[in-house]
Parts: sequence; C-alpha cells; structure tokens
Amino acid sequence: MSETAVKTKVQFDGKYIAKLTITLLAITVVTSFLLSIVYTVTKPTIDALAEQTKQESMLAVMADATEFSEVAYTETTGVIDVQAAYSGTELLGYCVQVEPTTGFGGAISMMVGVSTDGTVTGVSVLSHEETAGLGTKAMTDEFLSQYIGRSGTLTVKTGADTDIEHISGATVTSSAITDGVNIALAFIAEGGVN
Amino acid sequence: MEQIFAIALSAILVENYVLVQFLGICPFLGVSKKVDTALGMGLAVIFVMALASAATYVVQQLLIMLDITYMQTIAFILVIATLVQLVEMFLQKAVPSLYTALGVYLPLITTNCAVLGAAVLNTQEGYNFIESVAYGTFSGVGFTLAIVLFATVRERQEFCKCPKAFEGIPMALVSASLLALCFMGFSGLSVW
Amino acid sequence: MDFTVILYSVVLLGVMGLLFGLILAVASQVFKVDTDERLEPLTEALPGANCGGCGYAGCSAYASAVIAGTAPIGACPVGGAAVNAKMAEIMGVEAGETTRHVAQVFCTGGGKEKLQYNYVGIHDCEAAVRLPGGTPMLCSFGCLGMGTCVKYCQFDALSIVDGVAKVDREKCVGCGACVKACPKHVIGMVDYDSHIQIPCSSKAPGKVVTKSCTNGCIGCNLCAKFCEPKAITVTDFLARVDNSKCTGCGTCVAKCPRKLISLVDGTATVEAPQAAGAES
Amino acid sequence: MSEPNNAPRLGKTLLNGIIFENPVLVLLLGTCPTLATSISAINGIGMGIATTVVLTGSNVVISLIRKLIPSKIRIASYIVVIATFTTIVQLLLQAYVPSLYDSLGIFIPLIVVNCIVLGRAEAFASKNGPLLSLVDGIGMGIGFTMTLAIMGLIREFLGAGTFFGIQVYPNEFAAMLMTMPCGGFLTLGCIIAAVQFIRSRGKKGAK
Repeated sequence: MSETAVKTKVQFDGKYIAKLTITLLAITVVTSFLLSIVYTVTKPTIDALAEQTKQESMLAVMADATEFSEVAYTETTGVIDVQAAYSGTELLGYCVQVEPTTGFGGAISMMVGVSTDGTVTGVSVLSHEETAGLGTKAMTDEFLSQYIGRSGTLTVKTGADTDIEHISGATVTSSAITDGVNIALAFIAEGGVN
Repeated sequence: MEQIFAIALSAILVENYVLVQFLGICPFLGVSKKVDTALGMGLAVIFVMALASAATYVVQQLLIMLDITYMQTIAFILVIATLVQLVEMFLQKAVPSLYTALGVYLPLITTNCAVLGAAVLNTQEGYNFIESVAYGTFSGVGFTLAIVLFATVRERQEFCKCPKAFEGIPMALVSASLLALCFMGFSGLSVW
Repeated sequence: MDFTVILYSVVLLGVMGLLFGLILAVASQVFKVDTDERLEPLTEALPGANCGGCGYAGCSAYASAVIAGTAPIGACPVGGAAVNAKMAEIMGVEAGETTRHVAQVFCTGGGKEKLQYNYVGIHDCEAAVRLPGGTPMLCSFGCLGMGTCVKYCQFDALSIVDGVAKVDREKCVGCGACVKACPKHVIGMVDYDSHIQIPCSSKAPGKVVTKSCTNGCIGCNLCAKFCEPKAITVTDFLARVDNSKCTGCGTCVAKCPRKLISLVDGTATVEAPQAAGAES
Repeated sequence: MSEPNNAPRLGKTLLNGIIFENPVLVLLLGTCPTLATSISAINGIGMGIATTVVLTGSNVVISLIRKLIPSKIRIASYIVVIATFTTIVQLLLQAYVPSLYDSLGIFIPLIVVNCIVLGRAEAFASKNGPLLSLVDGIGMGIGFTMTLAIMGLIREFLGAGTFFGIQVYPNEFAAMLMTMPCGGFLTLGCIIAAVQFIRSRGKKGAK
C-alpha cells in the first residue's frame, strides 16, 4: 500500500460479479420457494385453527349462542372485529373483539360479549403481553366475571362504591381490561353495527 | 411535525432501545470498552437503522401489495444484511482503523435485534415513510446515547478496585443495570 | 394450494436477491482493498491474540509486514514452532527456528514490609510510581506488587502472590507486554530453559540493600568467583547470569550468602533481561 | 466426509457449548433474548428449547452449504438461511402442534435476531462438518437453555414471588424491579460473577 500506487481505474472482473450474484439469487430463490411451499401447505390448517379458537372464545363470552355470522360495522379505534351471535335464528347480541393499548406490556386482545340490551354477557382475554404472575392475575375468571351484567361506562376505583374491584399489583392491567369493555359497550351503544 | 418530536422523545428516552426494550445488547456489551469505538459503532448503527427503516418500509408496501406479508422477516433480514455488508466494505476501505476496532461486532449488527426490531416495530406501529425513517434514526440515536454513556462508565471502571470475581463483564453489567434504572425514570414521560 | 402466493414470493425474493447480489458484487469491486491474497491465510495462521509480542500492532499488522518482507517469519512468540511452520509454508520460505522465551520477575518481594511511607491511593503501580522516591518502599528498585502487569497480561500468566508479581511459566507465551507495562522495570524475558534465577534488580550498595530488603543482592561477588563457566557477572552490586554459558551446576546457589539465587525447578539458568520484544 | 476418530471431539464440542464456552456466560452472545425472556422460568426454558431447535438445524444447513458461498456475501446468505429455517419451524409448529406454539410462539421471531445463531454459524458451522456443527448446536442450545432457566428462576422468584408459576410468598414482598430490565442486567451480572469465581477457585485449587 505505498503512496506511489497510482489510483488504479476500478476494473470490474465480470466473472466474480456474476458468481456472487448467481449464488445470492440461487439462495434467495431456493429459500423463498421452500418457504412458500410450507406456507401454502400450512395455511389452511392455520386458518382453520384460528377460526376455531375464535369460535371458542366467542362461545366463552356468549354461552348459549349456537352460531356466529360476520357483520358489517363502522371502523372505530380499538375495535378489531364484530360478529353477531344467534341461537337458532334469534339474535342474542354481538361479540366485539377489542384491543385496548393501555396494557402494561402492550396491547391486550380481548373478546367482549354484549347482549342486545347493551349489557355485558362475558369477557375473555385472547392474547396479551402482561408480565406473567402479575398482570395475569387480572385475567382470572373471578375478576372477569365482575363485568357480567354491567353496562354504561365502568370505572375502576379503589373505594367502596366501585364498579370494578381491581387487583392490587395489577392495577394497570385491570384498568386496561376495563377500558376494553368500555370500548365495546360504547361501540354497541352508538349503534356501531349497521 | 410534533408527531416526529414525540417519536424522537420516545425512541431516545422513554423506550430506549437498549436499556428499556432490551434490543441490541450484544454490541452494547461487546464494543463499549472505549468511547471512540462505541461512538463509531453508534454512528454505524444510526446509519444502518435509518437506511434499513426506509428500505423496509418500501419492502413492506411491496409485501402488502402482493399479499405475502408472511415473508416479512426474510425480506427485512435480506435488506439489512446487504446494508450492513455495504457498510462493512465501506468502512474497510475508508476507515480501516474503525473497521479493525469494531471487529466481529460489525457483522453482528446484522443480527442486531435493534435494527430488525426497528423495522418490525415500524410496521406494527403503522408509521408512514417519514415517521418510520425518523423512528429508525432516533432509536439509533438512543442506542448511541446508551452505548456512549456506558462506554464512559466502563472506561472509569478500569481503575476501580472491585472484587476479583466481578472484574470485567459482571462489573459492566451491574453498572448497566444502574443505567437501566435511571432510564426507567423516563417511563412516566408519555408525550402523546 | 393457490400458486400465486408461491409465484409472487419467489419472484419478489428472487428479484431482491438478484438486485442485492449485484449491488454487493459491484460494491466489493469499487471498495476493493488491494490486499495480497496471502494476507488472508497468513492472518488466519497467526493466533490472533494481537498481543504485540512480535513488535507489531497486531497479527494483521505483522502479517502484512511479513508479506512486505520487512518482518522475519519466526517473530511470533505466542505461536511458537507450529505457527512458524504454517507461515513458512504459506510464504514458501523455510522457517527460522525460535527459542521459547518467558517473562521473569527480578524481585523476591523481600523488601515490601520496609516502607518509607504508607501509600493509600489508586491500587496501581503506574499511580504509585509517580509519588516521591518512586516507591513507598525503602528499596527503590523492588516490585510494588499492585498488579499493573497482571492487568496487561492477556494470557492470565501473572498474579500477585503475597505482595510480589509471580509468573506462571507454563501459561506465559513470552509476548513481553508485562515487560513494557512494569513502571519499575523488574520484569525481563529469559529463556524458558534457563537453569538458575537471580530474582533481584537492586543496584544499590550492600549496606543499603541489607537495610531495605531481607534477601536482596548485595553484590558480594561470591557467585561470580565460584562459577567455573564464568556465567555470572556482577555489575554495580547486582549479579546477572548468561544463560548460554551456564551449565546449571548449582554451586552459586550454595555460595550465595543471601539465599537469593535458586534453581528454576531444578533444570534452568538465568539470562540477563533483554530489551522489550524478543527477537528470534 | 466422516472425520476419523471424532468421538472425543464430539464430546468435547458438546461440553464446550455447555460449560467452557457457554454462549451467554462466556461468549456473551444472545444476551438480548436472555434478558428479555427470562422473566419467568417457563418462558426461559421455552425460549431455550425453541432456540436449540433452530440453532441445531441452521448450523447443519449452513455447514452443508458453506463451500458454495463466497466470503463477500457470507453474512447475507447465512442470515437468509437462518430466517427461512426459523419461519418454517414457526409455520410447522403453528399448524401441527398448536399447543406448543401457544407457549413458544412469541419467541420464534426473536430467534432470528439472536446473535448466537449467526455467531455460531459464522464462527463454527462455516468451518466444520455437519456432524460437528450439529453437536455444537445442541451443546450451545443446552448451555443457553440452562442459563435461561437459572436466570428465569431467580428473576421470577425475586421479582414475582412465584416458583414456576406457583405463588411462594405473597406478592407484596416481591421486588418488582427484578422483572424489569435493570433486574435482568443485575441477575446476569451476578451469575457471570459467580461463574468467574468458581472458575478462578478451580484454577487456584489446581495450581
């Protein structure tokens, strides 16, 4: 690397460039091919499973519903999906999937069952990133059953006359779940379903 | 414009990449022995993260258009790996001293969780092009802030007398935990 | 199994692969650092500890110096014969032989109780040496025992044992970092197979040494007189041994009134400490 | 391409991964997932298992194709192979073993950015045969899982007062700090200090 080395004109030796590009192209094509094969093979099963878990979670909040159907609804923040719940042909209410972002670890995905008269029929948590052992304490059935039969906007207060008795050590999560229920109730109250 | 400021504040202080979100710890511990290499690493990471956020935003739009979003990880990783390889070659030619100082940690930027983390978080947050580039750059600045702060602490640690077992990395980790404690103080500072 | 998904993903990634392959290939040409193709295997052959024992800033610096022809093949003390053979074969030259060197501390720590003042400060020789008299101890040549050399040794071969530095001869690779690091210059390089060792570097006259150290060398010349191969020379009250002449007979060990000279695990002699950086 | 008498080398590589060159404690790789997922022992072990599967698989695949890849694009190709491997494992798990996917699902995307996988691929798999790389992957994986389990136990016990999810002492006394980032750094620091102490104690004994 002595100083006198004149700035040599950069010579492109084509063979090296071709070799490099072909290898990378080969790798990307092979990997993407393999991946897409696996994806298309597994896609139906994954979708079926997802649908099944959704059905289960909806049944959990709307016990006596027999089947659910897609329903058109106006987009509102926090509401992910809405399905009408029927038992036979009679409309029982709606299952609203909500995602309040005020959880401690991040977004919590919940399913809230709201009957036609606007009261909560059930709440279940689909997925969350709360800290294990702490946030999860606010996801027990005993805590979630407090919401059943409630309507209007609920508040979490640490006093006597409170709608929801929050769990000590999991205040953030319990208030987040309450936000979720409030979003669902407000959504149905304003007739989000058209 | 204030959205950009909010992103900047959160990416640098509130949700600092290293000390709060645990992304990019390997180079954070590996390269922070001297302040100048730490700064060199930080600048390289900012450069890569800014470009990566821009490139991955374009790739994400492509993926959405073709409706193959499951390819997200692979496509992002390919973009980032190529970017890092370019930075590596450029540094080897232009700044060989920094290149040797960074050593193995330069290719490790590719697997650096921070870079891919930024790309994935950009898509999750649904930022538009300018916001995602801003987010990438400012999280790189947050990374650099953390690594330079840490490097200054580690340089002073060379002369303190600490128990034999704690010399080197354990001592660095203990001071990193104190640093993380301070950054936790910012968590209450949510702007929007 | 709709094929559009497969088609799209393969096409997209294929195009990206092609594009990036091209960019990388072109970039590797533009940023081509013109290195001799032997540099890569040569740096690989070297141990990679970047210890500086060969006198260069690191293995890659030494490798490029070897290719430029300004450095001999066998200068890597850490690698020893195995590395030299590999380097010679890469460079297509026969390997120069190397003798193994190890570090040795020329102080027994006898004077560490006899102090001029009590030193309370940064526990580091480089800091202690800046104070008046250059040392808190009476003996102004002795080892301070605060472990600067231990910090510089990459091979964990040096440790402070009851107040004085001790070299682990097996672990020491002879890189010479400690010789450069010691502010009191009490560490020197000696042949691995030296027979005896005179662990002292005090150039003070006898009566000063008797006051400042339990077994420091007082320059009485007895060892030099009784050494038939004349391996020991005494210059300004300090005895030094030349390793090449010493036969390891051990008479000097018996003769030394201060019980300073000792056999290096029974087989070796001591050679004068050379300048830093052992040449082959 | 079987190496002659490599049984001792296999054993050595396996042990190497677990103790002598434990990926997290000694090589200090993969600290991001270690700190992030070791909030509870179950999470830690789950992450460890998922990483072992991916690490072993990608080590073998990379050591098979190591000769075809020129050095300039080695990082890009290795990481694409690792990412593909990870996503395939994720899809298969999601489709055919949903129960396992529920517990391990969120960790798998994290593995792609795990420095151990690319670290081992570049340091080991690209220089050794598939058999040795397989063993190294397993060794490293076990070492990683063990470290994560220990970290998880400590942080969960101190931070949430639970032991594998069972409440051991009332939550009020737990130091929530341990489940936070700074707790993670502290625990990892103390574990590495303990390892260094044991190793230095071992050496002094031996001398």
